[in-house]
Amino acid sequence: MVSPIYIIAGGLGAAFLLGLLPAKWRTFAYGITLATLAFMSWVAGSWLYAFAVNGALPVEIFTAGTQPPFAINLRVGLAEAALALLMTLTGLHAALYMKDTLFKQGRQAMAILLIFIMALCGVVFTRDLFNLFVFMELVMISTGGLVLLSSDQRALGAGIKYLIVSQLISMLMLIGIVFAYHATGTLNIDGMAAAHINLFKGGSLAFFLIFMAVVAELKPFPANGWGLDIYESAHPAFSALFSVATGGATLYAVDKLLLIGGAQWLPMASAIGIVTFIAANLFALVQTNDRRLLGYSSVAQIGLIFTVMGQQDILGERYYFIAGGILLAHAVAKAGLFWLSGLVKQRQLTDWAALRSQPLLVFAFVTFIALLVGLPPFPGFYAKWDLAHLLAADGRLWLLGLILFGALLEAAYLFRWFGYIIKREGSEAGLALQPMKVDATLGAVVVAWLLAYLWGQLSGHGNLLHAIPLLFALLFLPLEWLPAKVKNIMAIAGLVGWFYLSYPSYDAFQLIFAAVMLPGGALILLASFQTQQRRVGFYPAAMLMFAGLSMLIVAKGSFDFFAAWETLTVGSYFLILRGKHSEPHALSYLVFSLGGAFLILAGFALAAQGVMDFQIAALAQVAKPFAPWVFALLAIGFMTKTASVGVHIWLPGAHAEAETDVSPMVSGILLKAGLFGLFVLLMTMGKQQLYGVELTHVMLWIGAISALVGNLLAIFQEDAKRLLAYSSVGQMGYALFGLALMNHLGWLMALMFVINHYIYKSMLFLSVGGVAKRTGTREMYRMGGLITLMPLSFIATLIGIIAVSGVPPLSGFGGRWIFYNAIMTADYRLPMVIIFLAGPIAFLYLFRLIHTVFLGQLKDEFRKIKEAPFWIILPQMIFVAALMVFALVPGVALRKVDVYLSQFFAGNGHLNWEGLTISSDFGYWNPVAIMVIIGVIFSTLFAWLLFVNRKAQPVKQFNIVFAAERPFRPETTHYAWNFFAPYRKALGFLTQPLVTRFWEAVTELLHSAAEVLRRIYTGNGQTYAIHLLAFVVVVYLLWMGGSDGI
Amino acid sequence: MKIPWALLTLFIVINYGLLMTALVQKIGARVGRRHGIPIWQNYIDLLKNYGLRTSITHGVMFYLGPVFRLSGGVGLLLFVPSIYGSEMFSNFSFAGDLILALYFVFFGTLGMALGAAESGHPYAAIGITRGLSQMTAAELPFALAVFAVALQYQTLSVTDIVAAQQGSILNWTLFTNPFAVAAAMLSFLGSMMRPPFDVVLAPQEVPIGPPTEYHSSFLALMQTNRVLFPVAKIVIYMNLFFGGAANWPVFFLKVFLIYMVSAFVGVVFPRFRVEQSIRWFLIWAVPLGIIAVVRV
Amino acid sequence: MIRRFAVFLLLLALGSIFVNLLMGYVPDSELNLTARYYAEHTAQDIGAANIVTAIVITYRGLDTLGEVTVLFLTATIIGMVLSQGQKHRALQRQLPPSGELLTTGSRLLVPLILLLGAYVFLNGHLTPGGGFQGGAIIASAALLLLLTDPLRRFSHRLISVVESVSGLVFVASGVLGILYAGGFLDSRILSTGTFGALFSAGVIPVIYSFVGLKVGAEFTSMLTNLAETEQS
Amino acid sequence: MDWIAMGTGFTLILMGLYGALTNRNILRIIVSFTVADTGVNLVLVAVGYMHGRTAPILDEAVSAAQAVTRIIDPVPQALVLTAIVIGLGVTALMLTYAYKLYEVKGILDISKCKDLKW
Amino acid sequence: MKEELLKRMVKGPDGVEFEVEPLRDYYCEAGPTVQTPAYTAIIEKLFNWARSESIWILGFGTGCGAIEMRPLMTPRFDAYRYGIQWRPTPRQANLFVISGYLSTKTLKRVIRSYEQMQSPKYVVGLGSCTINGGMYWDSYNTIKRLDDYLPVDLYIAGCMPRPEALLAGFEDLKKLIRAGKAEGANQYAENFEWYKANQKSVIHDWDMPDYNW
Repeated sequence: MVSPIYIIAGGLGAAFLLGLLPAKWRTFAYGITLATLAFMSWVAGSWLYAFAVNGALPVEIFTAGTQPPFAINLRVGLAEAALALLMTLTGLHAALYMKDTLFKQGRQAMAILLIFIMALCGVVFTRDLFNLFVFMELVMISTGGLVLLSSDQRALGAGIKYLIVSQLISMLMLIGIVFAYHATGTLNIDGMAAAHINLFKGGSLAFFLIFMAVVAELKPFPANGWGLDIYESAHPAFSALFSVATGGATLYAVDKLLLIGGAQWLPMASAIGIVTFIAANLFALVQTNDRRLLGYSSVAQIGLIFTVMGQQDILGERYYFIAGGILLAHAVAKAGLFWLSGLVKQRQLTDWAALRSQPLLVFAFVTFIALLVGLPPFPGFYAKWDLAHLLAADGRLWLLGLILFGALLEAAYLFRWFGYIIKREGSEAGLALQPMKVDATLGAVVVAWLLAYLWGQLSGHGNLLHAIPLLFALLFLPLEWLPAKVKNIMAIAGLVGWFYLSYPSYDAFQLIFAAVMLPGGALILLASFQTQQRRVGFYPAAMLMFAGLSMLIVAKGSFDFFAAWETLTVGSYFLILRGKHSEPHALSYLVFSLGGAFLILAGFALAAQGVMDFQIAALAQVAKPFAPWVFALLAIGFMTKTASVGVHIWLPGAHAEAETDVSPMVSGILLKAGLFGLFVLLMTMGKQQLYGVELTHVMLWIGAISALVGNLLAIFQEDAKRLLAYSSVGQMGYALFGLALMNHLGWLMALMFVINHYIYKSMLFLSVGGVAKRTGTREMYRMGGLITLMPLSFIATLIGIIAVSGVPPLSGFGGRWIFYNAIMTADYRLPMVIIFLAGPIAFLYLFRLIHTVFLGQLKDEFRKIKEAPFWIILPQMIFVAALMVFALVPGVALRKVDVYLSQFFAGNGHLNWEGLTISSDFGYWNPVAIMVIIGVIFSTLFAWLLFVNRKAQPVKQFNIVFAAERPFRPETTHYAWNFFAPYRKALGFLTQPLVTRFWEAVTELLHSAAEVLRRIYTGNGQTYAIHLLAFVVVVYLLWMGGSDGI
Repeated sequence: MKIPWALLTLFIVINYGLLMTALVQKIGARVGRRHGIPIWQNYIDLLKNYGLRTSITHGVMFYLGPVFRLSGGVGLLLFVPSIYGSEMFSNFSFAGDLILALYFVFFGTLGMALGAAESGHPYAAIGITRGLSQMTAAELPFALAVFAVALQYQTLSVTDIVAAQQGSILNWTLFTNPFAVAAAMLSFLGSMMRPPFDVVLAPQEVPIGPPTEYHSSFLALMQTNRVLFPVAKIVIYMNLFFGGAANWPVFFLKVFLIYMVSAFVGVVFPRFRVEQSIRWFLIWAVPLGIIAVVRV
Repeated sequence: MIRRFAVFLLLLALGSIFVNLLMGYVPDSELNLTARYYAEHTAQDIGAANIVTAIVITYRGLDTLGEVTVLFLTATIIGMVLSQGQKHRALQRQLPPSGELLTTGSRLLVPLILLLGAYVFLNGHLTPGGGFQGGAIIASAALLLLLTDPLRRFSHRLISVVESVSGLVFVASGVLGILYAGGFLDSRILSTGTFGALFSAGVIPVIYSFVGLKVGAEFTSMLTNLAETEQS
Repeated sequence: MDWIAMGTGFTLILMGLYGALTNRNILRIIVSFTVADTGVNLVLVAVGYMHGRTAPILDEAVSAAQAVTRIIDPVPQALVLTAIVIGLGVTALMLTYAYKLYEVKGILDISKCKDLKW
Repeated sequence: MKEELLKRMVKGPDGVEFEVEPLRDYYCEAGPTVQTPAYTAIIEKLFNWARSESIWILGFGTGCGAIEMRPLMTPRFDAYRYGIQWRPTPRQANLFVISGYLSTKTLKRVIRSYEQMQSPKYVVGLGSCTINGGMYWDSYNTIKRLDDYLPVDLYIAGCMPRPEALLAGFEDLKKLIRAGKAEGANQYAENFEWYKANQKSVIHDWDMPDYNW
């Protein structure tokens, strides 16, 4: 082992050595630089290995052969070694990345870079306050030099702003240090910590100044304009260093300072951190320049870590796990993103669409934003989980809420950016690819996944990367080169196989969901056979969603549940984003879903009260003051997925714009995840009261109103898929209503809806999707009369709408029958009014769907249209068969689960399944008999009519009586546009887009606030200095009340 | 063994429907001081329509429309017991469940809508939009009333509900739950396609709406349903609200009287536009239904 | 105006922080722990008469190394920045001749200044002064020369070699400290010698000499670089 | 007596800062910062000062044995040396920047250097 | 020929162009066929009786005589008691009353409506104008002899004939029907060419298929 001091000595020595070299020996100088950085990395790495794996004790380095506090000492432990490795590695990559620039600028630039990295390591290692100052000054000055490596002329301005501010910072720090020294008689950090600086007269104030000075380096809001300018104008590789290495080192310096200050400074750290986190994320919302956005994001992330630091009093042993997780995630991601930005020629976010031509780079981008947002399986996810739990356990709910809010903002702009990449115009010409730069970026991706694995191992919750479904989904990434058909076979085999393997372990309730999600998903995937070529991106996304779903069903602990939840959310987001015009809708889906997920996280955290391996089943034991809140949080979280009214606005666009075979997946299957969550919630927590209000009653209302609003909106849609999407809102409203009834049959009905809705909505989406594929439009009024051309699609739609409408004898009626039996025992009746109103409205949109698409007048351009492709028709026909079977013998699916549900409602109201008859306390129902009777009547009459009209003359579309005239053209004869005009006159006021307007107002408010507030960054360096000064003064006044702190 | 009896019920009801409809039409004519159609006119019309020599077809769904329609009527009749306490005329009420009947009402509506739409005629589509729109509002008070009654008797079996109303006339739901009955009867007006709720069939504006292309035996089938369906529907009302019928004479009387309610209203009121009728139901009938549901 | 007022208010608030510091300041009557240790142990441990020098070079040697690096860094940056852009452009205007007095005076003074500088850094461990002061003095000679003849050129190569070698020596002596003494930057790799003698206090005089050279070279480099901007 | 030096130092800092924050010319800002730096250094030195003692140099006047009672605190003196050098480095760097800025953009007015904002 | 009936090239959603010929693609091209009585005599008699007792008139007033039809619905005349009703759509009507003069412009609509009625179907010419043009015998704009264009089963002469005359005429029509003599639809089918030629000779802008189903 080489002493860590050689990291510093080596760096410094090499820097001096570079000065000796003749200016021409650039390659040699570059070689030395790389070698030195590599050496530094190796030393740091070897120590990290020693600490982490061999459990070595932290090393103390005494300089001058004298014990501290009389001489400067350095300490290297696990955290220091990790940070040093991070910084040196980033430095090494930066050197590789900046090869061109370094060659151009010569050995001097290389020396500066070396000193920069060395100084950062010094900041991390040193245990002496003044020495810290020296190293920080070195960092500042070398930053001033490295900024100039940029080819952007504006960097000069940024640099001088930075220098002005750093002058102020160093003054504050010097004054603070000398007074702190005076107070404690030492400059050693540990010594000061032992001396309890706050007890000395003036000590607090001195510490305050030091603290403020170092915190200012963290770029707290609003004293951070200079930092943003640097991010925007500096060389991307340096921006990466500035964000990752400087940020990390300064954070560590703050951490050391907090050791001196003690616990009383922690709240301030949190306060500054969270304000910065939220403000920076808010401002990032309105950024269009990529690097500035990354700058804001960096500021935000550092703010978040600072917040976490402020919470170290309650984080205990998880502190380093959490803070480290976020820091490393931030570091790798930000470095990667900055490096990526160097590959993109133009600076607008939309210009990143050029990246699309390189799937590997897109994957890199996804990895990085997933890292930043903290999605599974990356470290931020584990950190977020632990943090939330510990905060909630201590009652710091406001902070938790703010953190989650900020994270949501961050997710919003990052994924919006991703949307630009995938959806906007862009060509390969927008890229400036260089092997070295690409390699550096991909290196970051590798590190990201390694970190994900590492954090999974450390988490104590089980490593997500050990989950077979997830691995299976990830397996598709390296297999992207295969043709889609092969991958499709694999995917189907995977789904069915996993179901087969897991089948014995499911209970009756899980089995229903599993059957819908796994074999059900495989069935829909049959439709994917019709796609050609490789279909890059589809299978990883789809399988990620299915992986999430399959993990969700069997999750026992809240962590597994939540991880599965986020996995499926992300997977489905990627799926939805694939649609042609789905960019805004996918984004709103993601934002709502993540918002919901965060509520779920908060709910679990609140419920767990610090217990990390919280079992879902234990929700039942949550104590009184928390229980209703937990219930509310979880319920709202799940309801965002079922698209209940209020949070439904993402659904129509997301489902409608998705690809033909994706719509049924996200509608037929994905929505059930929300229902599953609600089921689990109600099974464990049951009824809860908040301020005397029965929460299940609130859910009843929400369910009923969702049903009404969904159905009402559906009838006014012109877009067939949007119509179906709104219909899903309504149907999920029914299911929610059934659940909230809190009785046996209500739940059974909800389960029946799970199956029914899956079958008929998948079928309808496929059918409509097939039609849309053939006609090239989704506007129903442009179709019409397709029945003869697409008979099979028509049959699927016909059966589908009969089933949806709940008319006997198809399976929809079973749902209605159970529903009526269920409401008989409900103790709260008013919402039924709305549900009853919603019911018949379904007829309106269903009729509209089949009429305007398949019946009515055929248009000229569709005269030669062919039936939908075989692979789209096949699953539809299977669904038709399944629907018939389920209509005839619902017991096959429901019988067992009916018994299963009895355990929740003792002896109350389960069904009797005798032979083919199903009876409840109130009535009975024999699907087979009904089917037979209706079938006999129907076929008799049909045969009779056919016989009577055996000689009927078939006529064509214009052979209609038209008030003694003839129709003009099919377009004018097809009654389809604004189909339910009278209805709009009567009840149209109910369809006012209040919810949409509300969310738009929220978005608008956030954006305008950001737009206005960010104007504080005037670009004037002096103003920035004033900001800093004002920041110090305001914090002083707020925190210390103007006193000297004694 | 039920099948012949069921067919008998069907036969009785169709004949009764043909005659009663004609009678009601005659009564309506008398209100207008006309003599009115002969009482057998419905039979003759039916016969004539079957006897037409030509017919045209717009496609498969064109056939299915009337078939759905009449199946709906026949099925509805057969799923509800006609005569209380009679083994023979209880039809297929082993499935005589209230919910089944409620939803089966829509079977014909939906099928008819499909058939009419297949004709490709815009007027048919316009008529259907009106009909369906109006139906959504008109069915609501009825659904509420049914829910109230089911709650009141704690059963969803029509037979049980009738049984509970036996004994005295005061046991009828009409007296035990007047709000529900009031709501249901208002809804009844809306579902009978008589004024003021008959804009669906506006005879000249959209030449009689949905069936504008129907003729010959197609029309005959629909005519059959037109006499059968109201009776079937009234049977439900009778069973739920007016004590059911223990024998055929009572059956005939009660059905006639209930039918007359809509006839009475129909001859004195002008026509509502669709949105007007929707509002009317929501403002006048639904509150009654809500009161009924809440009071039980 | 508003800006001025805002700045004034802010400084008032900052001033109040300072006033608080000032009010809370009580001068020590005794040396504190650290200072006492230095007072008591420097002489025998390090052998330097000038305690400040002992602290600067040995006890807080890492600071000083950093400090030297700061200078090196600044000089490097200046060199890098100013070397880019227009090089060796012909002088565009005629400079007025520097006076006779200045020319002659500097001829006399420059050797003396250099000598003084060397003295100051060589005796840094004994008397007030040291490498930085000495280096600054040496650089002032360069400044004088530049004033005399603004077009005078110093060898960049020489300067950078001096800089680098000095830096390397500093680092190397630090590393030697690990190998042969108590730790990094321990000055006792040479014997501490006789207290008060020129060659005492271990490697301090050597380091300080190199620091002096380095500082002198760096200052000169900065001056030269800045002076060269006059060309344009 | 002690606080006069310290007070002067603080006053210098405030004066320097006022100059730095109100002058637009970068060169003036740099000069102002130099003033403020001097103030900081003065404060630093003042903190170590102890009334009636002498410089921490051992010679005939102050023997090693008496040092504890005779010398002032040497640490701030060491610190101030570093601080001065660093201040000088930063000043030089700023000057370079100012020069470069003038060369590239032809301005020395900080308020005109606003091409990066928001 | 109207523009919307002309052949045109249309581009499908898959980009392939093809031809659309409205008259061929939108309309059934089959001609009318003679419908012989399909059943045994007695049943045919029964049907004829039913047809005669259930006469549904197409509610299409083609000329000024239409005003004489309205009173038939009133309490004073009350045609309903004779099994006579009005239907708004030709599909359901059996009887077409050509009420008075028939302008050539209306003739086109009349032909279309007549052809859309289901057989057996009857035509009654109301008033002198349908017989010989009446007072408009020399008009440039009316047809003179209805019989040249449609197979008329019965004329009710007069200008205008009173509602009573109409009732009497309907009774006569009933007799014709019962006697099996009201086979205008078959007559039309048999002499289709002749009728068409006559029709086309007066309707110059013939823009519909030859037979309107």
